[in-house]
Amino acid sequence: MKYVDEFRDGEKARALAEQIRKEADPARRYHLMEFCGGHTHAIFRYGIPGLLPENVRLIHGPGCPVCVLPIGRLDMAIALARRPEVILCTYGDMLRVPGSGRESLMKVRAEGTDVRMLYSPADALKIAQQNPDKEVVFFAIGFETTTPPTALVIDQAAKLGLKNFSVFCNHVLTPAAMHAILNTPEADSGALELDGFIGPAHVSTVIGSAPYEPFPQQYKRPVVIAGFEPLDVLQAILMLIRQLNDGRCEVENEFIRAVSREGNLKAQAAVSRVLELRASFEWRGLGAIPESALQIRSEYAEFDAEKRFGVEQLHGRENKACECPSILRGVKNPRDCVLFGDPCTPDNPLGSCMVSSEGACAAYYSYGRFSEGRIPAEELRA
Amino acid sequence: MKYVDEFRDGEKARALAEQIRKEADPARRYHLMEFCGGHTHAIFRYGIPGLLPENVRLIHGPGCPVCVLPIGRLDMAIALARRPEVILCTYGDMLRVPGSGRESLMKVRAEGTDVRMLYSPADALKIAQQNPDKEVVFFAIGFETTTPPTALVIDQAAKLGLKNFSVFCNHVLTPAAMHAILNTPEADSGALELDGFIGPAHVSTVIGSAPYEPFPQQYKRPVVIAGFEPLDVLQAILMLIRQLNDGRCEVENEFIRAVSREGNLKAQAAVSRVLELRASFEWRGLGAIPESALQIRSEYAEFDAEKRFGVEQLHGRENKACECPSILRGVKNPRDCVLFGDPCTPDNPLGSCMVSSEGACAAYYSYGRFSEGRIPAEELRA
Amino acid sequence: MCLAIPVRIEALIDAERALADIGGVRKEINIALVDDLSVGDYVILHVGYALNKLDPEEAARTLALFEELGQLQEAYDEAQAGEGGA
Amino acid sequence: MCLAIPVRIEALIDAERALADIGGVRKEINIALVDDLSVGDYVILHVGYALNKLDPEEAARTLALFEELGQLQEAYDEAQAGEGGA
Amino acid sequence: MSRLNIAKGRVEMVHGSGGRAMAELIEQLFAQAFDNEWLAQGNDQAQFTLPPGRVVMATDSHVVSPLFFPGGDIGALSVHGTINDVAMSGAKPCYLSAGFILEEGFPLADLKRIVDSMAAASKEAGVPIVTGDTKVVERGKGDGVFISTTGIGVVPEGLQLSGDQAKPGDAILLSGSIGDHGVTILSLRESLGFEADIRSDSQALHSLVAAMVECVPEIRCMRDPTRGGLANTLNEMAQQSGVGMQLMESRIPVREPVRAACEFLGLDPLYVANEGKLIAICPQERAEELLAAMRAHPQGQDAAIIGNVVEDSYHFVQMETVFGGSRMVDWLNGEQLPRIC
Amino acid sequence: MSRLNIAKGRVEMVHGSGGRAMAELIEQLFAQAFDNEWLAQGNDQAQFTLPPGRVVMATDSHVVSPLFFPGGDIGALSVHGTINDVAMSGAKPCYLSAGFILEEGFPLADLKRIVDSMAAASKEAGVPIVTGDTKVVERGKGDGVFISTTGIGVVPEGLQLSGDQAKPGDAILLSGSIGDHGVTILSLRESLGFEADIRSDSQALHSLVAAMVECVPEIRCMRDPTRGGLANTLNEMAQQSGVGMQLMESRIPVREPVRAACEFLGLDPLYVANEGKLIAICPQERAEELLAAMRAHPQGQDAAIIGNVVEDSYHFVQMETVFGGSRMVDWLNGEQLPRIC
Ligand code: SF4
Ligand code: SF4
Ligand SMILES: [Mg+2]
Ligand SMILES: [Mg+2]
Ligand SMILES: [Mg+2]
Ligand SMILES: [Mg+2]
Ligand SMILES: [Mg+2]
Ligand SMILES: [Mg+2]
Ligand SMILES: [Mg+2]
Ligand SMILES: [Mg+2]
Ligand SMILES: [Mg+2]
Ligand SMILES: [Mg+2]
Repeated sequence: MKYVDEFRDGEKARALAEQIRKEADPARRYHLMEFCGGHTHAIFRYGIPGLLPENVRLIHGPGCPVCVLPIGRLDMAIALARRPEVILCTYGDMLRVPGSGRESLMKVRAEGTDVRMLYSPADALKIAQQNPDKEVVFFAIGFETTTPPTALVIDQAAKLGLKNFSVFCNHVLTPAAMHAILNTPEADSGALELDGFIGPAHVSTVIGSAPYEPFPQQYKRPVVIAGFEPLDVLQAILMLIRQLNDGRCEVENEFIRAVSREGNLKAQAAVSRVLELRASFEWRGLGAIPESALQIRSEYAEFDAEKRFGVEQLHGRENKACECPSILRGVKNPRDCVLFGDPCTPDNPLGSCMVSSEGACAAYYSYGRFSEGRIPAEELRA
Repeated sequence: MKYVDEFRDGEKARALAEQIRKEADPARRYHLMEFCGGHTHAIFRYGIPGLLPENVRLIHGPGCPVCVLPIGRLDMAIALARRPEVILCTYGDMLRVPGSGRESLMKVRAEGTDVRMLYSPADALKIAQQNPDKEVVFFAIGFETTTPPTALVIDQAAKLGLKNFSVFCNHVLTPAAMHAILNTPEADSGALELDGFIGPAHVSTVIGSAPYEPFPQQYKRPVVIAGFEPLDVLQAILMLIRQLNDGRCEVENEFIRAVSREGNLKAQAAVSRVLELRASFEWRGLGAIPESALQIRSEYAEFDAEKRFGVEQLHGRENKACECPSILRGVKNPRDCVLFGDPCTPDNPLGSCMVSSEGACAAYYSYGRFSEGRIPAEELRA
Repeated sequence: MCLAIPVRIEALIDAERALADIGGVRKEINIALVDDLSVGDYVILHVGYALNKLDPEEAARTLALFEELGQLQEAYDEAQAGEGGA
Repeated sequence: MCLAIPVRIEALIDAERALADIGGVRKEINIALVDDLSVGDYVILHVGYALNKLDPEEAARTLALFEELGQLQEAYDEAQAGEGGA
Repeated sequence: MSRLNIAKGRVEMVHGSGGRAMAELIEQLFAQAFDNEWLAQGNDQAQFTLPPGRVVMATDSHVVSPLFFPGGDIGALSVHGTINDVAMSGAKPCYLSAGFILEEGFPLADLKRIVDSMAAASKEAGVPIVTGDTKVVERGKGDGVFISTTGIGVVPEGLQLSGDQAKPGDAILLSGSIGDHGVTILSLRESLGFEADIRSDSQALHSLVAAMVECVPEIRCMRDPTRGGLANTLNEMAQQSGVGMQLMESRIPVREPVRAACEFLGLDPLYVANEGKLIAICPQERAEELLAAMRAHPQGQDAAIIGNVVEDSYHFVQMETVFGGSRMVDWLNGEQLPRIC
Repeated sequence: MSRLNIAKGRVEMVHGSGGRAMAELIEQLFAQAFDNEWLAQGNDQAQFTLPPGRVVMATDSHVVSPLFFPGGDIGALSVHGTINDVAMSGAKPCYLSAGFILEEGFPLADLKRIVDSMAAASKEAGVPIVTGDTKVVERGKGDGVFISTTGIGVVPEGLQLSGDQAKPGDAILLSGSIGDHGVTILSLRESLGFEADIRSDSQALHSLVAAMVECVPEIRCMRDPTRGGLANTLNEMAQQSGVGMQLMESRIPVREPVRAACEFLGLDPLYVANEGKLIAICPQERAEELLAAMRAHPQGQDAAIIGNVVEDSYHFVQMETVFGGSRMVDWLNGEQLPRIC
């Protein structure tokens, strides 16, 4: 697989890891946050923490759209699914997320509501066409990567004159969340140990690198945009260490093969034609953040499920012991949660970070559980 | 079971059979037609032919509504069932009747159309109420026994204001068919050997005995109305033999426990409120008979499936070798048909008489196949 | 198609419905087609509807007829047996 | 959620659709968000939509960077080995 | 492992995934109920030794609707049905396997009720369920629960029962009243809306069989008249053995409410399914002895000799009616009752 | 008997009635295809003798969707899947039973294709289908065809394989590439709309097993990594044996299109189902010999030693990634692919 396999080369990884070990100053610690769940997943799947020196610590950011969606929004989706006329379509990641009272879309599906998994939002249009006597609602979530396809689909529904299709829009914005992380009480008090960001890969192909430029300026945190392949991540770590060692504070781009400064203008235009900023949106762990999400423009109001069904705003009950909020703010680690592993597991998730394989808790559980007890990789060789 | 078991007493049956043997004049033959399929079924199920002397022959009449329905009407029902909006409901007897090209409602159901079996026409109303987005069509067939419930159901649908219910009406009239049998070319030519009728049981509870009075007068054929229990049948045979021996020719009533001269006036009124005579109706084997069937009155036109769906009149293709027409006219016996038993069987019926267990062919096949080779009952005792 | 059986009225529910029994099998039936029903009456039940009342006296008459024949038969059998035994 | 992979454009179907391939897996994709595509181009595919073109030259530059590190490493290893062996 | 919420939970697709959720379902529901050393091994197969003798294998898939009925449920039925098929060869049933096909959304509480009932039936019969499998299908692609069971048994020395062994002159015995199971199922069909004091006769017959073969090892063949009822099963045996049969209607026990329900539905009890009755054919001279052995067993108290095997090149089953007439008793034509076992 | 119209006919409720139509279906479709002396007896059970030794019994219900796929169909799969479960004990599979649950309306032509494929698979494997059962459920209460198969086999003298026998130090072997079956099924899901030159690996593995146990009778355990894939199956075995496992990702063969499809769907090939592969655990000192024996067999050409059993009180499966890092390989969480076997 071109552009994949080259970026997973074990030899080069060892060279990069060695270089990191060489360049990392043993006298200091490097706290680097990978914002994206995609990075979190790659880091664990390829065993990157084991390749890093003790003083280079990765912090898992809020860049998993499943993890940051507040329970109330999921409860609203469940309420939509329960309407007898509604077929609710969404990405597979959402199906097992626990809402209030440990309900999930998968569970209400088992009760008999019509909930369908999508691989592409275009399929929701097909389902709407095939079920003219049903209301097809696309439960849309995601960062800027996933937003342009949603916008196209709404636009196409308008062109097709579909009368039974709408979107429950939960698209959120990466830079707004990064700002919020740097404005929490913990950040202000200095409890947030965060020296730099590994910036989003696919989000950045759409929005470009420019939107990250305020972070070095405003918060003195360097950003290195990185691809999702493991060599990309290692390279970005090295680049961040170098900036920190050099006292530089810039936006750098490791993912130059796909990210430009301005991003994909055509995709941005498609989004702004259909969607507009929401005044404020609630994030799990980060609270309400102004202008951090998108809503459907009034020109497309008939495709807005919230308006179409007069969906009541819900504010779900979070599990009080769940540390997702602190984990998403970067101030706690999954193992700090008393529920981690027992009873909270991927098959019985009590918080959203345990659901998506991009969630920090799920990644810790599935790929690195009890890492202190883990047998070192060296012993593997027979 | 009161009023059932007493009329199946083996001892009394043997006494009656003996009496018949005593009274039947060995010098003559008695050709007695049981008009009703219900009688045909009882005769075979209880082994009555084996109890009768050689010269008392039973002829199986056209009194099975399944058997006399022309293929075209079944094809129309199949066409209705195939409409995607239609749920077609009917009595179980109709499901396996072969239409043109050996299709049946059971087969089109296997293809995915919604065909349901009813035990009571009232259930069709329930189905209509439970499926407001579907058109529920009740495929109604039957003689005067079955007609009053249909009439009540249409009336109730009107009272409930049901907008998705209609009836495909195929109700036919017994006396008209009896007239027709006595007016066939075979009857005129004398090829029809028929000395008297065992008259309908349950039909007569509704219409009474008066409608049979023309038969003795017009055609010189006695009629004895009989219940469907085996002792009723034997008793009626004895009563017919006595009339014939005495040279009498009357309507007699063996089923006095349920049949009066005028019948059930309330049921008759219910029927005439909703239904009216059809100018003409096609019967299998008997051809078109004027005023031999009922249709829905124009006041209830919205419940008439033929009008509601503009059903095209179909005239199905009969299997040319099938002798059902002649059997239904009483001039042939199932064993005269070259298809009987191979390939025509109840599981693979080629004609309607092989479908209903009240059909002459099915009764011969299932209860008395190859009766000449049958081992006499006497040998049964070990 | 004309399958119908005699059932006993166990209870009247309303003008249109009654509870009926045959041999220990109970079922709600429609009685709209038959007037003046009382508990204990027998009706002929067809596709869920009572078609007509059964007249117990006429039933008894019919059965008596069979009985008579049975007695005739017995007498005849005895006569035959007597002859044979002679 | 941001799962996306580089795929090669095998054929352009119309202004909105193309046939793409990755490692022998072929799929029709939506290309409405990306201008000026040609057969042989690589795009990043996400939920059925091409998000952006991959720049082969920039990719080569990135890989060269790794290569360099690799060579550095080799030299380092050799040096270490030389030292150790001494 | 997390605890299944059996009281309120439902079967989800994940329970058939092969992963942890499936392991939990198997451990907390199936293994706990069936509880035996073979299942405890946790392998994909069970291993055991069998006593010497011919081995017998039988299988049935159970799709009854409704799943629960007076006298039983699909769980007990799936144990009885397959034990009986094994036992009809004269074998002692030894082990069972069970495959479950669950529909997404099926309440775990109902599943537990079914599994517990299977476990009880298996324990009562002394035939453990030693291996199994669980699949989950999407809602609308199944019907609650289907259970396929397979049984293994061993035929004691000297027995050679088979449906092709009936000989003219043999006696035909029936272990009790017919039609109870089928009519019970029908009585629950909402569309029929009738009520009756009827229970399914579902039961495992191997101890009756053991008593019978011990008394009369010359029994030619046995079969349980399930789908298609007494009539169809006798036709099968007549066909297999190339013989005819003659029955006496008056000797065939039918309970009053079964007879009434059949009247009322236009059914012939001869064709209605049973789940705890057997037909045995044996040499005429041993018939009374066999009858006595059957009557001495609680499951054969109402046993009767219902007819004889006769020579008949047509392989017809015939019957002298209670009425004194004679009729054929044909194969079941069309369907009598759907989904009864 | 009338002829079934196989070309144009469909399954009707009557085919499950127990009556003549069912007998016709069984005779003209099943008995004809499976054609063996046991089925020909026409009894509700099969009788046979088994060679001496421990008896093994395994069962699987098959609910794959779609029913036909490159490299196989539900019929062949149902034979292979159960033969493999029997064979994983080291046993020689001897006999199979099959229970069919058919949905009303299913085309008889498709049913015949499936049954013929089962018959071919059974003949090729030399394991006859000796008894069976057929049920029909109403349209919308099933999904075309479900097939439950049960297999019986006998373990040769001296073998004692079980999932609880793995010991620290043992080697873990895999018979070939992983993920082919699961990805093939996925490639047919209309909603995914991808195409790839992939075939299911569905095959019966008993001859490979025979070669393996002959060469290394000390094999501790074997298992076929079906639902849940390699990862889940290894976790099961680790749990059963109370050990840990360490794998080398680079040694695990995954074909290119399988890897690509997994990338593309966000799946991990370690969790994708296989239907013709096996995992074997054997003492380290016999591992190379066993590997050679596997590679000498056509079904084991790509066999590899993929890791070792280690002591680990957590019973974790871990892996050195191709990348040189280390990760856990957990039980399958949630569902990977529904309805694959
Ligand atoms: S382990 Fe579970 S409960 Fe704890 S923080 Fe993570 S998701 Fe929340
Ligand atoms: S046997 Fe069949 S084809 Fe012949 S008359 Fe009867 S129904 Fe018609
Ligand atoms: Mg809904
Ligand atoms: Mg229709
Ligand atoms: Mg069986
Ligand atoms: Mg059985
Ligand atoms: Mg049986
Ligand atoms: Mg299994
Ligand atoms: Mg198995
Ligand atoms: Mg298997
Ligand atoms: Mg297995
Ligand atoms: Mg069976």
